[in-house]
Amino acid sequence: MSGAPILSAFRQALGEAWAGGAGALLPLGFFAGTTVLVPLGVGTEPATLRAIGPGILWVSLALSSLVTLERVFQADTEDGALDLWLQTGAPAAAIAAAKTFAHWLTAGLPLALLSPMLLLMFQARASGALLENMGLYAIGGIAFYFWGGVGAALSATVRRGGLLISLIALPLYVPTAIFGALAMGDGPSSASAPLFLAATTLFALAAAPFAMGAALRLAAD
Amino acid sequence: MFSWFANPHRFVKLSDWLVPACYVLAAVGILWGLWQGLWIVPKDDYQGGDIMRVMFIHVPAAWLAMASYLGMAVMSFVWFIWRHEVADIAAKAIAPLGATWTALCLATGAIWGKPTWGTWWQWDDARMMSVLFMFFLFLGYMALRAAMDTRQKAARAGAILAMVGALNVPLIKFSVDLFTSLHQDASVITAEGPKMAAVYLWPLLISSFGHTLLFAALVMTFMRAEIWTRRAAQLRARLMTGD
Amino acid sequence: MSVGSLLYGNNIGIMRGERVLFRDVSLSLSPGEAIVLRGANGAGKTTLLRILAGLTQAETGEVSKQGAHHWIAHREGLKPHETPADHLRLWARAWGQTVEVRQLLADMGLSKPADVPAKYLSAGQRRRTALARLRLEDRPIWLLDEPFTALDADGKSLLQAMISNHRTQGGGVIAAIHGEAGFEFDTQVEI
Amino acid sequence: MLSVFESNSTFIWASYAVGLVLIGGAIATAWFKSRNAKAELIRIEARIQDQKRR
Repeated sequence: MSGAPILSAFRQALGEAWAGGAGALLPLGFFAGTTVLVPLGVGTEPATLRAIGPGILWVSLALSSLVTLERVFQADTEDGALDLWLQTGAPAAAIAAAKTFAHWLTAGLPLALLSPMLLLMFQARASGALLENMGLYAIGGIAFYFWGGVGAALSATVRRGGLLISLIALPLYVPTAIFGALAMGDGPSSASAPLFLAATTLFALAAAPFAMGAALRLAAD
Repeated sequence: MFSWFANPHRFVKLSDWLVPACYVLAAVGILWGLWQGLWIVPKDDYQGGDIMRVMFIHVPAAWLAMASYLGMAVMSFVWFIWRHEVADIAAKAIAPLGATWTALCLATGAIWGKPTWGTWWQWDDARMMSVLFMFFLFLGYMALRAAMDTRQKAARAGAILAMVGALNVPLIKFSVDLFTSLHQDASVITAEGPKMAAVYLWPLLISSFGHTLLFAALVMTFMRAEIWTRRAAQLRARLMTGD
Repeated sequence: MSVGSLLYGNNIGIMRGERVLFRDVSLSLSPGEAIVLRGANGAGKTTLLRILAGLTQAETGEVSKQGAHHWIAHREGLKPHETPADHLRLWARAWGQTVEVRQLLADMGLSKPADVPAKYLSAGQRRRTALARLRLEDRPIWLLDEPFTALDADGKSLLQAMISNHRTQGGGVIAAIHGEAGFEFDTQVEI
Repeated sequence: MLSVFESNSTFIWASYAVGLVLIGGAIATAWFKSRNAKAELIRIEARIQDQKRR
């Protein structure tokens, strides 16, 4: 078996993400939109905003991953592409991982890149920490996308599966959200939290593809 | 050919006497624990006085919240590997009951928390938070099964999700622990532990045992109902095709 | 298993919910043979084909194949933004083939819409694009689900020619077809 | 008859009341479910017997 089918699945998912409507603009708009709604709800006190900003961004990142993942596998089951991918001889887990990674790249990573700007709007002080946070959002986003991908694959055949994905995936987002928030806080564990965050992401990368693969085989059944 | 029914049949036979026995023993255990907990044992002033009597329902519920999720995950695993029909029926039966005891654990925890910490919901308590996320896992499991159009698909999807959840529970627990260790100012009670006086330990153990037996009896009752429902659906399908 | 058969299915049975869709279906595909699956709507022709392809798990029985297979179904596997040329290039790459895509598109009568996204194509053009995959790689077994639907007269004769050419080269075809078969076949399997 | 507590008796009784409602609900659900399932099965079996006789 060669890696050609996996690479092709990755390439198709990239093309699909860019071609589907506005590409990365859609999740970016959602991310920015949900984020800027918060100061309107909780008030504009600079100290408050500075304290909650990083956490709000984690929540927005989680939500926008759910919104973008809803269609990933659903479209594949509807147009028959999933049947073709599952017959390439490549492991279903690898196909699923390639597609999910492509979606993180087109939707998750841009959100991380946008984060310094949003944090500045939340009264964060301009410093190198903003770039560190950008890295943390990028790493944590991978875990969000992979666990969210499990929810998306499991509900690929369910009509209006978006709510189901959220219910399934949100408990799995907890460790990432917690370590992410701790890493950006100034508590005693803010030094070790980034390592835990990275470990959580590695765990997601190792475990989630198998669940996604099994779920995709089920979706095609 | 399609001989999966052989095993459920054996289960129904076994549970014919096991279920009533469990109900009776469970009633004895729970009632004795209640009587001891509410009437007999003295209040513990180190634990905030009389309020510690909530323990005799809260601790069994907490134990069952954990044990039922583990049980569901094990059953899912057994089904996934060996495709043993009864294992799937068991996993399906555990989910709503596990959610019930998990909700009981959360509710009694909140009621215990109010007079003790002065708040219904203690965000800094790792155990409460972990149990809450487990409750969500149960809900997701049930919603996913309900969304699938055949029982075979529900079994496969449910098994995958239960196993994914089981993999994540330790991680969730660990992250919540780390999160809450930052906020030590809240005085979390440490009621559990072997150092507890025997007057409390025995009623606690007996009532936990009673709750466990009641849980088992209810799971088996749900399983019997599910087996009969599936059997009826099978016969109905046969009636329609005229076999 | 009979010697030299390309595909062999034994006692295949499947349930959907509590409904037995079909049971004890056996078939064997020899080189050069064409089998047509017959049955009323909902009898399980597509499901049987999916079991043979390895997509659906059967409750009973087993399937063994000598060699790779091609899969053509109702859902063509085309993405809305994909053009026929994109589609064939993608799958040629995924299967590790180097194919002159323009020539293939011309052979399939798809020169004109070669660079039109699939969402603007007619059903017949989409079907032709899917059928072009059969020519990306030589595979002994073709599994076709209603291959003639949506094709015009030209398309039908093109597919007939492809099938007979495939069979003279020792390939086998299993097609699920409702109504007029539309091509010469040897065996009919009722479900 | 009810046990008398020095403090927090509302909270204590409330927690056991919640337990009664939740567990009682579970028991009632189990009872109804199994009764209905059994009745349905018996009904179908009778119909099949009926059909065979004809």
